[in-house]
Amino acid sequence: MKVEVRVYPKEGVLDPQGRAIASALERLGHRSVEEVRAGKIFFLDVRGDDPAAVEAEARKMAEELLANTVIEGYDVRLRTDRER
Amino acid sequence: MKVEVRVYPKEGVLDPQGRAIASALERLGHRSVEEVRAGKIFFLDVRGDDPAAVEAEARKMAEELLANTVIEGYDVRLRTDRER
Amino acid sequence: MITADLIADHNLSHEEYSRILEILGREPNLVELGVFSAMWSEHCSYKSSRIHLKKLPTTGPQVIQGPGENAGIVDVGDGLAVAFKMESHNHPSYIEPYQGAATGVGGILRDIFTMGARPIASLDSLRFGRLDAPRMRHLVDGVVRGIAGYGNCIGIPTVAGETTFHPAYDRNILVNVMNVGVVAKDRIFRGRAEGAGNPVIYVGSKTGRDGIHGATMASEEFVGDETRQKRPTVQVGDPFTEKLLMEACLELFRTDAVVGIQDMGAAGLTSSSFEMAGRAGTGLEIDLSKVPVREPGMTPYEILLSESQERMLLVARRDRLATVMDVFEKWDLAAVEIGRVTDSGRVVLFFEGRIVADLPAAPLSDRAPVYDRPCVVPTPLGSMGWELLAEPNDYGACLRAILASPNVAEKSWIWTQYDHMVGTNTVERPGGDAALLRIKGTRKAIALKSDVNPFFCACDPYRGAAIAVAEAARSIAATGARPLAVTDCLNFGSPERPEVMGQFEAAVRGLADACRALSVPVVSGNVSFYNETDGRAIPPTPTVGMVGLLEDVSRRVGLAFRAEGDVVALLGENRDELGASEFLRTVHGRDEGPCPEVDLEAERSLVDLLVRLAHEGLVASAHDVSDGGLAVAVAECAMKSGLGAEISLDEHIRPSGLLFGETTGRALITFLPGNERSIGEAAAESGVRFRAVGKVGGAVLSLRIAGRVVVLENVASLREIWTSAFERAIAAADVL
Amino acid sequence: MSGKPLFAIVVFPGSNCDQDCHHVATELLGCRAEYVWHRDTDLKGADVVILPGGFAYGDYLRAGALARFSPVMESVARFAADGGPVLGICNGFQVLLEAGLLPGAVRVNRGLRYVCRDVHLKVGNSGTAFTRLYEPGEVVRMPIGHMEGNYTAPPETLTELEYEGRIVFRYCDAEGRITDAANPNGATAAIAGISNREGNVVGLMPHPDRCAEGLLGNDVGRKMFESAALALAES
Ligand SMILES: Nc1ncnc2c1ncn2[C@@H]1O[C@H](COP(=O)(O)OP(=O)(O)O)[C@@H](O)[C@H]1O
Ligand SMILES: [Mg+2]
Repeated sequence: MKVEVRVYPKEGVLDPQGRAIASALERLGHRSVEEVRAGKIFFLDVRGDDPAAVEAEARKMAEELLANTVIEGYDVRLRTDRER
Repeated sequence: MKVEVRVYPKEGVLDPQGRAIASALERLGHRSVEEVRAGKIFFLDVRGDDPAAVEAEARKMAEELLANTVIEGYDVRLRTDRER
Repeated sequence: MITADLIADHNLSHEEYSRILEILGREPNLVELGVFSAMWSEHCSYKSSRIHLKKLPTTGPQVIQGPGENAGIVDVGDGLAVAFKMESHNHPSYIEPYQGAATGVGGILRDIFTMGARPIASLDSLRFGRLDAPRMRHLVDGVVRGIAGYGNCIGIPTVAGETTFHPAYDRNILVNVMNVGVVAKDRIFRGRAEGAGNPVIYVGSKTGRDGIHGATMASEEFVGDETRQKRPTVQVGDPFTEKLLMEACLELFRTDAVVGIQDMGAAGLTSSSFEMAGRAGTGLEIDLSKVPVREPGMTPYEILLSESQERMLLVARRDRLATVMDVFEKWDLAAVEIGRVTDSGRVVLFFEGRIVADLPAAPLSDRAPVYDRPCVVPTPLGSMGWELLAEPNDYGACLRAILASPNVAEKSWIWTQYDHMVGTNTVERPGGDAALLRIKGTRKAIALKSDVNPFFCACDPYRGAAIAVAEAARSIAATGARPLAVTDCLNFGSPERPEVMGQFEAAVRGLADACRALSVPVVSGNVSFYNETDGRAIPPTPTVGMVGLLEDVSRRVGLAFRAEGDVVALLGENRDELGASEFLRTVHGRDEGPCPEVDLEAERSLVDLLVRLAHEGLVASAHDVSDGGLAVAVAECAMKSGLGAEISLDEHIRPSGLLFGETTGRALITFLPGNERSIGEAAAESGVRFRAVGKVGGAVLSLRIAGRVVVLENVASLREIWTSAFERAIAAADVL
Repeated sequence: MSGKPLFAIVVFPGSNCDQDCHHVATELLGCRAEYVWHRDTDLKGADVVILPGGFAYGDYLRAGALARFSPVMESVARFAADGGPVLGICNGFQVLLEAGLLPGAVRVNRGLRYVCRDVHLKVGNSGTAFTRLYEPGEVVRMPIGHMEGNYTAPPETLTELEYEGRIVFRYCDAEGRITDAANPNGATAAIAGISNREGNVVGLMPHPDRCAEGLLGNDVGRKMFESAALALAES
């Protein structure tokens, strides 16, 4: 199964990368950009056919490794095969 | 409007980070993980109310800055307010 | 069935193809054609450059390993030797600057540690176009990030380099990286597949489809929209895997298990296997189905020609195979026995039980084509009338302008992005003349410098090349070290054009004469042709990388002024030479000749003198005079120290020429007043013109000519200009 | 304790400064030092444990994120819990943070670039196992070399660190002023190094191992290693 784990800076945690990108976009003339938050996304191929179980496992991976929960939040999505 | 730009290594392009994460997950006992590809995700707040226009602009930003199109692919999604 | 199109696709001429038929006595199959194509590419075979490279001096008492191996090696005493080499990654860096530069670092590192040496420093020699040229800021930013990303991660300091901007690099940037390692004289390894029956081991990253035909790509000029066209060959570097490879190999070299080893660089598995067998006069049997692959359905052709990074081919003693596997296992590296050494003199490749190629090893290199391509002797570019220009009325303003020009401005924006301290050997950090690295466990240090002035080479390739050697030697001698040997990276346009070939021939002669005069043999090097786009070639750019030896690191000399009251003196002759100078370009916007003269005997005397003065502890500081001329050299000594100076010159030369001319063979030294006599005597003995020109002191730099003050500048404000100009020029690149 | 103290230098795949730290402990301090491979769990009876700088696991994912799972880290945690002196330098600091042996986290530098240069530091706590030879408030110059040194922590943690005097080093200018201009990476409260409550675990982004001998132009970092050695000699 294909799982997506998205990791992003927690609300209130300053995001230096997002800021730099925002001002860069500004400089490139994209005036309509108000804010940018930069995160990471992991595309996992996980063996298993019980969606609930796979999702639970993915959460565990995010919790213990993929995200640094001191400053980052995360969410997990199973991808249906129709997507990308 | 909230826009998500997801950037990921193109097919066939080596993804050392993804590989390192996969083997780490393996060592942590997540045996069911078959592959990991590591990408970036950008959460943009863009002024404007014409979805088509905003999406087009976001694509432009991805082409110009957010993705290195020589080795990375990207996709753009407008987020409805119900999501996170 | 090999068609004419196939042959053309493989960049093989008809003569070359007939030679293949003659060597094989039959038609090659597609895999074999691919092998010939890669091995006989300009990049691997040096077919256009070989006859000229023969002219370079390559021997000397200090030389342990000359050209022909993965790297050159020189003796530095105490049972130690230094391995070094420079290589280009120009085309890939133009297509994808980060990965191109990063994999360039990775490649040259492998050349060093495969010799058994532990890499201790890298140098990067960078040539860019105008900062406002399309993509140029992106290229500068990406290249610097790429070198940093790879070098910092693997933990090898980048301690020196050069950065030049010239319009002729707008569409062909140059990224030359040099690496230097230290090895025990009796623990040197070579790329030889010896001992029939010994196992052939593949270790490192899996083989992917990336970089297939990179070697042939480095042998083609760009046409039209090169970035799009060349995309498929982009390779991604994995410095972490290379770090593991490096540590594992160095650990293995401490055992007796390794017979021979070579990295898979250009033309990947093909060149490594054929060269290892060729050098040893043996043969190999390799089963390509055993090669670890990254993508499904890879053909033998792709496996053989892939240029995936971070891979090594190793021949081990049969009875020590277990040791080898244990060490690689310890370092989490996948190692596979993919074949064995034979005494057949042939390389036989299997795939899924079938023979897919069966070729004689030696002829692929020995009988590679050699071309004596037509040369048009370059006519040196002279003056276009700058002598008639009016003298500027504000020399201080000229100095400030030159200090702010990207070519002269301090490059700390670059080197602060490089870890230049890891390894704790960096005694002289970037920003000096040459970098100095102490060798732990000895009192010694080695001095490292890369140099070439493309503006000089554009006017006169012969002189430009000779001056590059002279300037590198001078910068090394300024630290007190004695120049030992040279590596080079010869960047030129298409060898198929007689003008370019003529530049090449002249530049190589220039290198040869200068290296002979200064007794610095060339022990390794690299040629990069086809640096041109739509028929417009780069200026001849023979980058010189030099290594020097300082017997006693406590005798080192820096370029910064040391103390108030020290005497400032000039060594060497001043001449009225403003041709090809930063002054003409920056102040008058004119890029014209002639290239300054070079007197190699005088250069040698100067080098010997600088080394002697340092050894006798007579000088407090020394700095070679180069880009920007005397005024810039003095300013650099001042800005680095915060101390001012009062300098008085008196010469029958136009003031601008005296201040900013880039006449060769000169250095600035400072010393305690008490040492003036002994220094004067030493200079006289070595026939170097010596005269005291001023005193160190205060916070102001004042330059007089014939009693009249021509420059009066506050050192702090000069420093502000010099240190901030580059970052300001680049600022717009500061995006991601 | 047999004579000179024994330093254990942990080696992760990707550690780069292990030999630099070994050189300081043995050649410069005349102590004994042993490398401890990340898969081992035996600290070889070490008196001091050093987590050196580098790019453990290539810093992939996050600096220190993958290294914290190495078997050796359990022994290091136990050693620290028993009061043993543990020093994390640069990448070693990042590992200590990821492993939870020190609080907080680092983000990418605010300039989004790797920075290698000298900075000035103000000693905030000269009572830890590694800073006893510095004066409180002393200003020292040390090199940094990192891409992810932008330290931060939840507000309550920051207050706690502040209140308990556990901010060991702060970035400052040559005169000791804590200014934004003197902050090389954007770290919250200009924090360059912190300690645990007991003061036996210290982590910092700067590199004392790169300024421990005059030949390199600066030997102020040597005191950090000497502090630990001294503490043991006394105990
Ligand atoms: N790309 C670079 N990487 C590292 N160091 C550099 C780079 N470019 C310039 N430098 C350093 O800046 C200093 C001046 O460079 P350069 O002007 O070429 O010296 P010189 O004029 O003596 O040849 C040298 O110490 C050199 O090592
Ligand atoms: Mg130069």
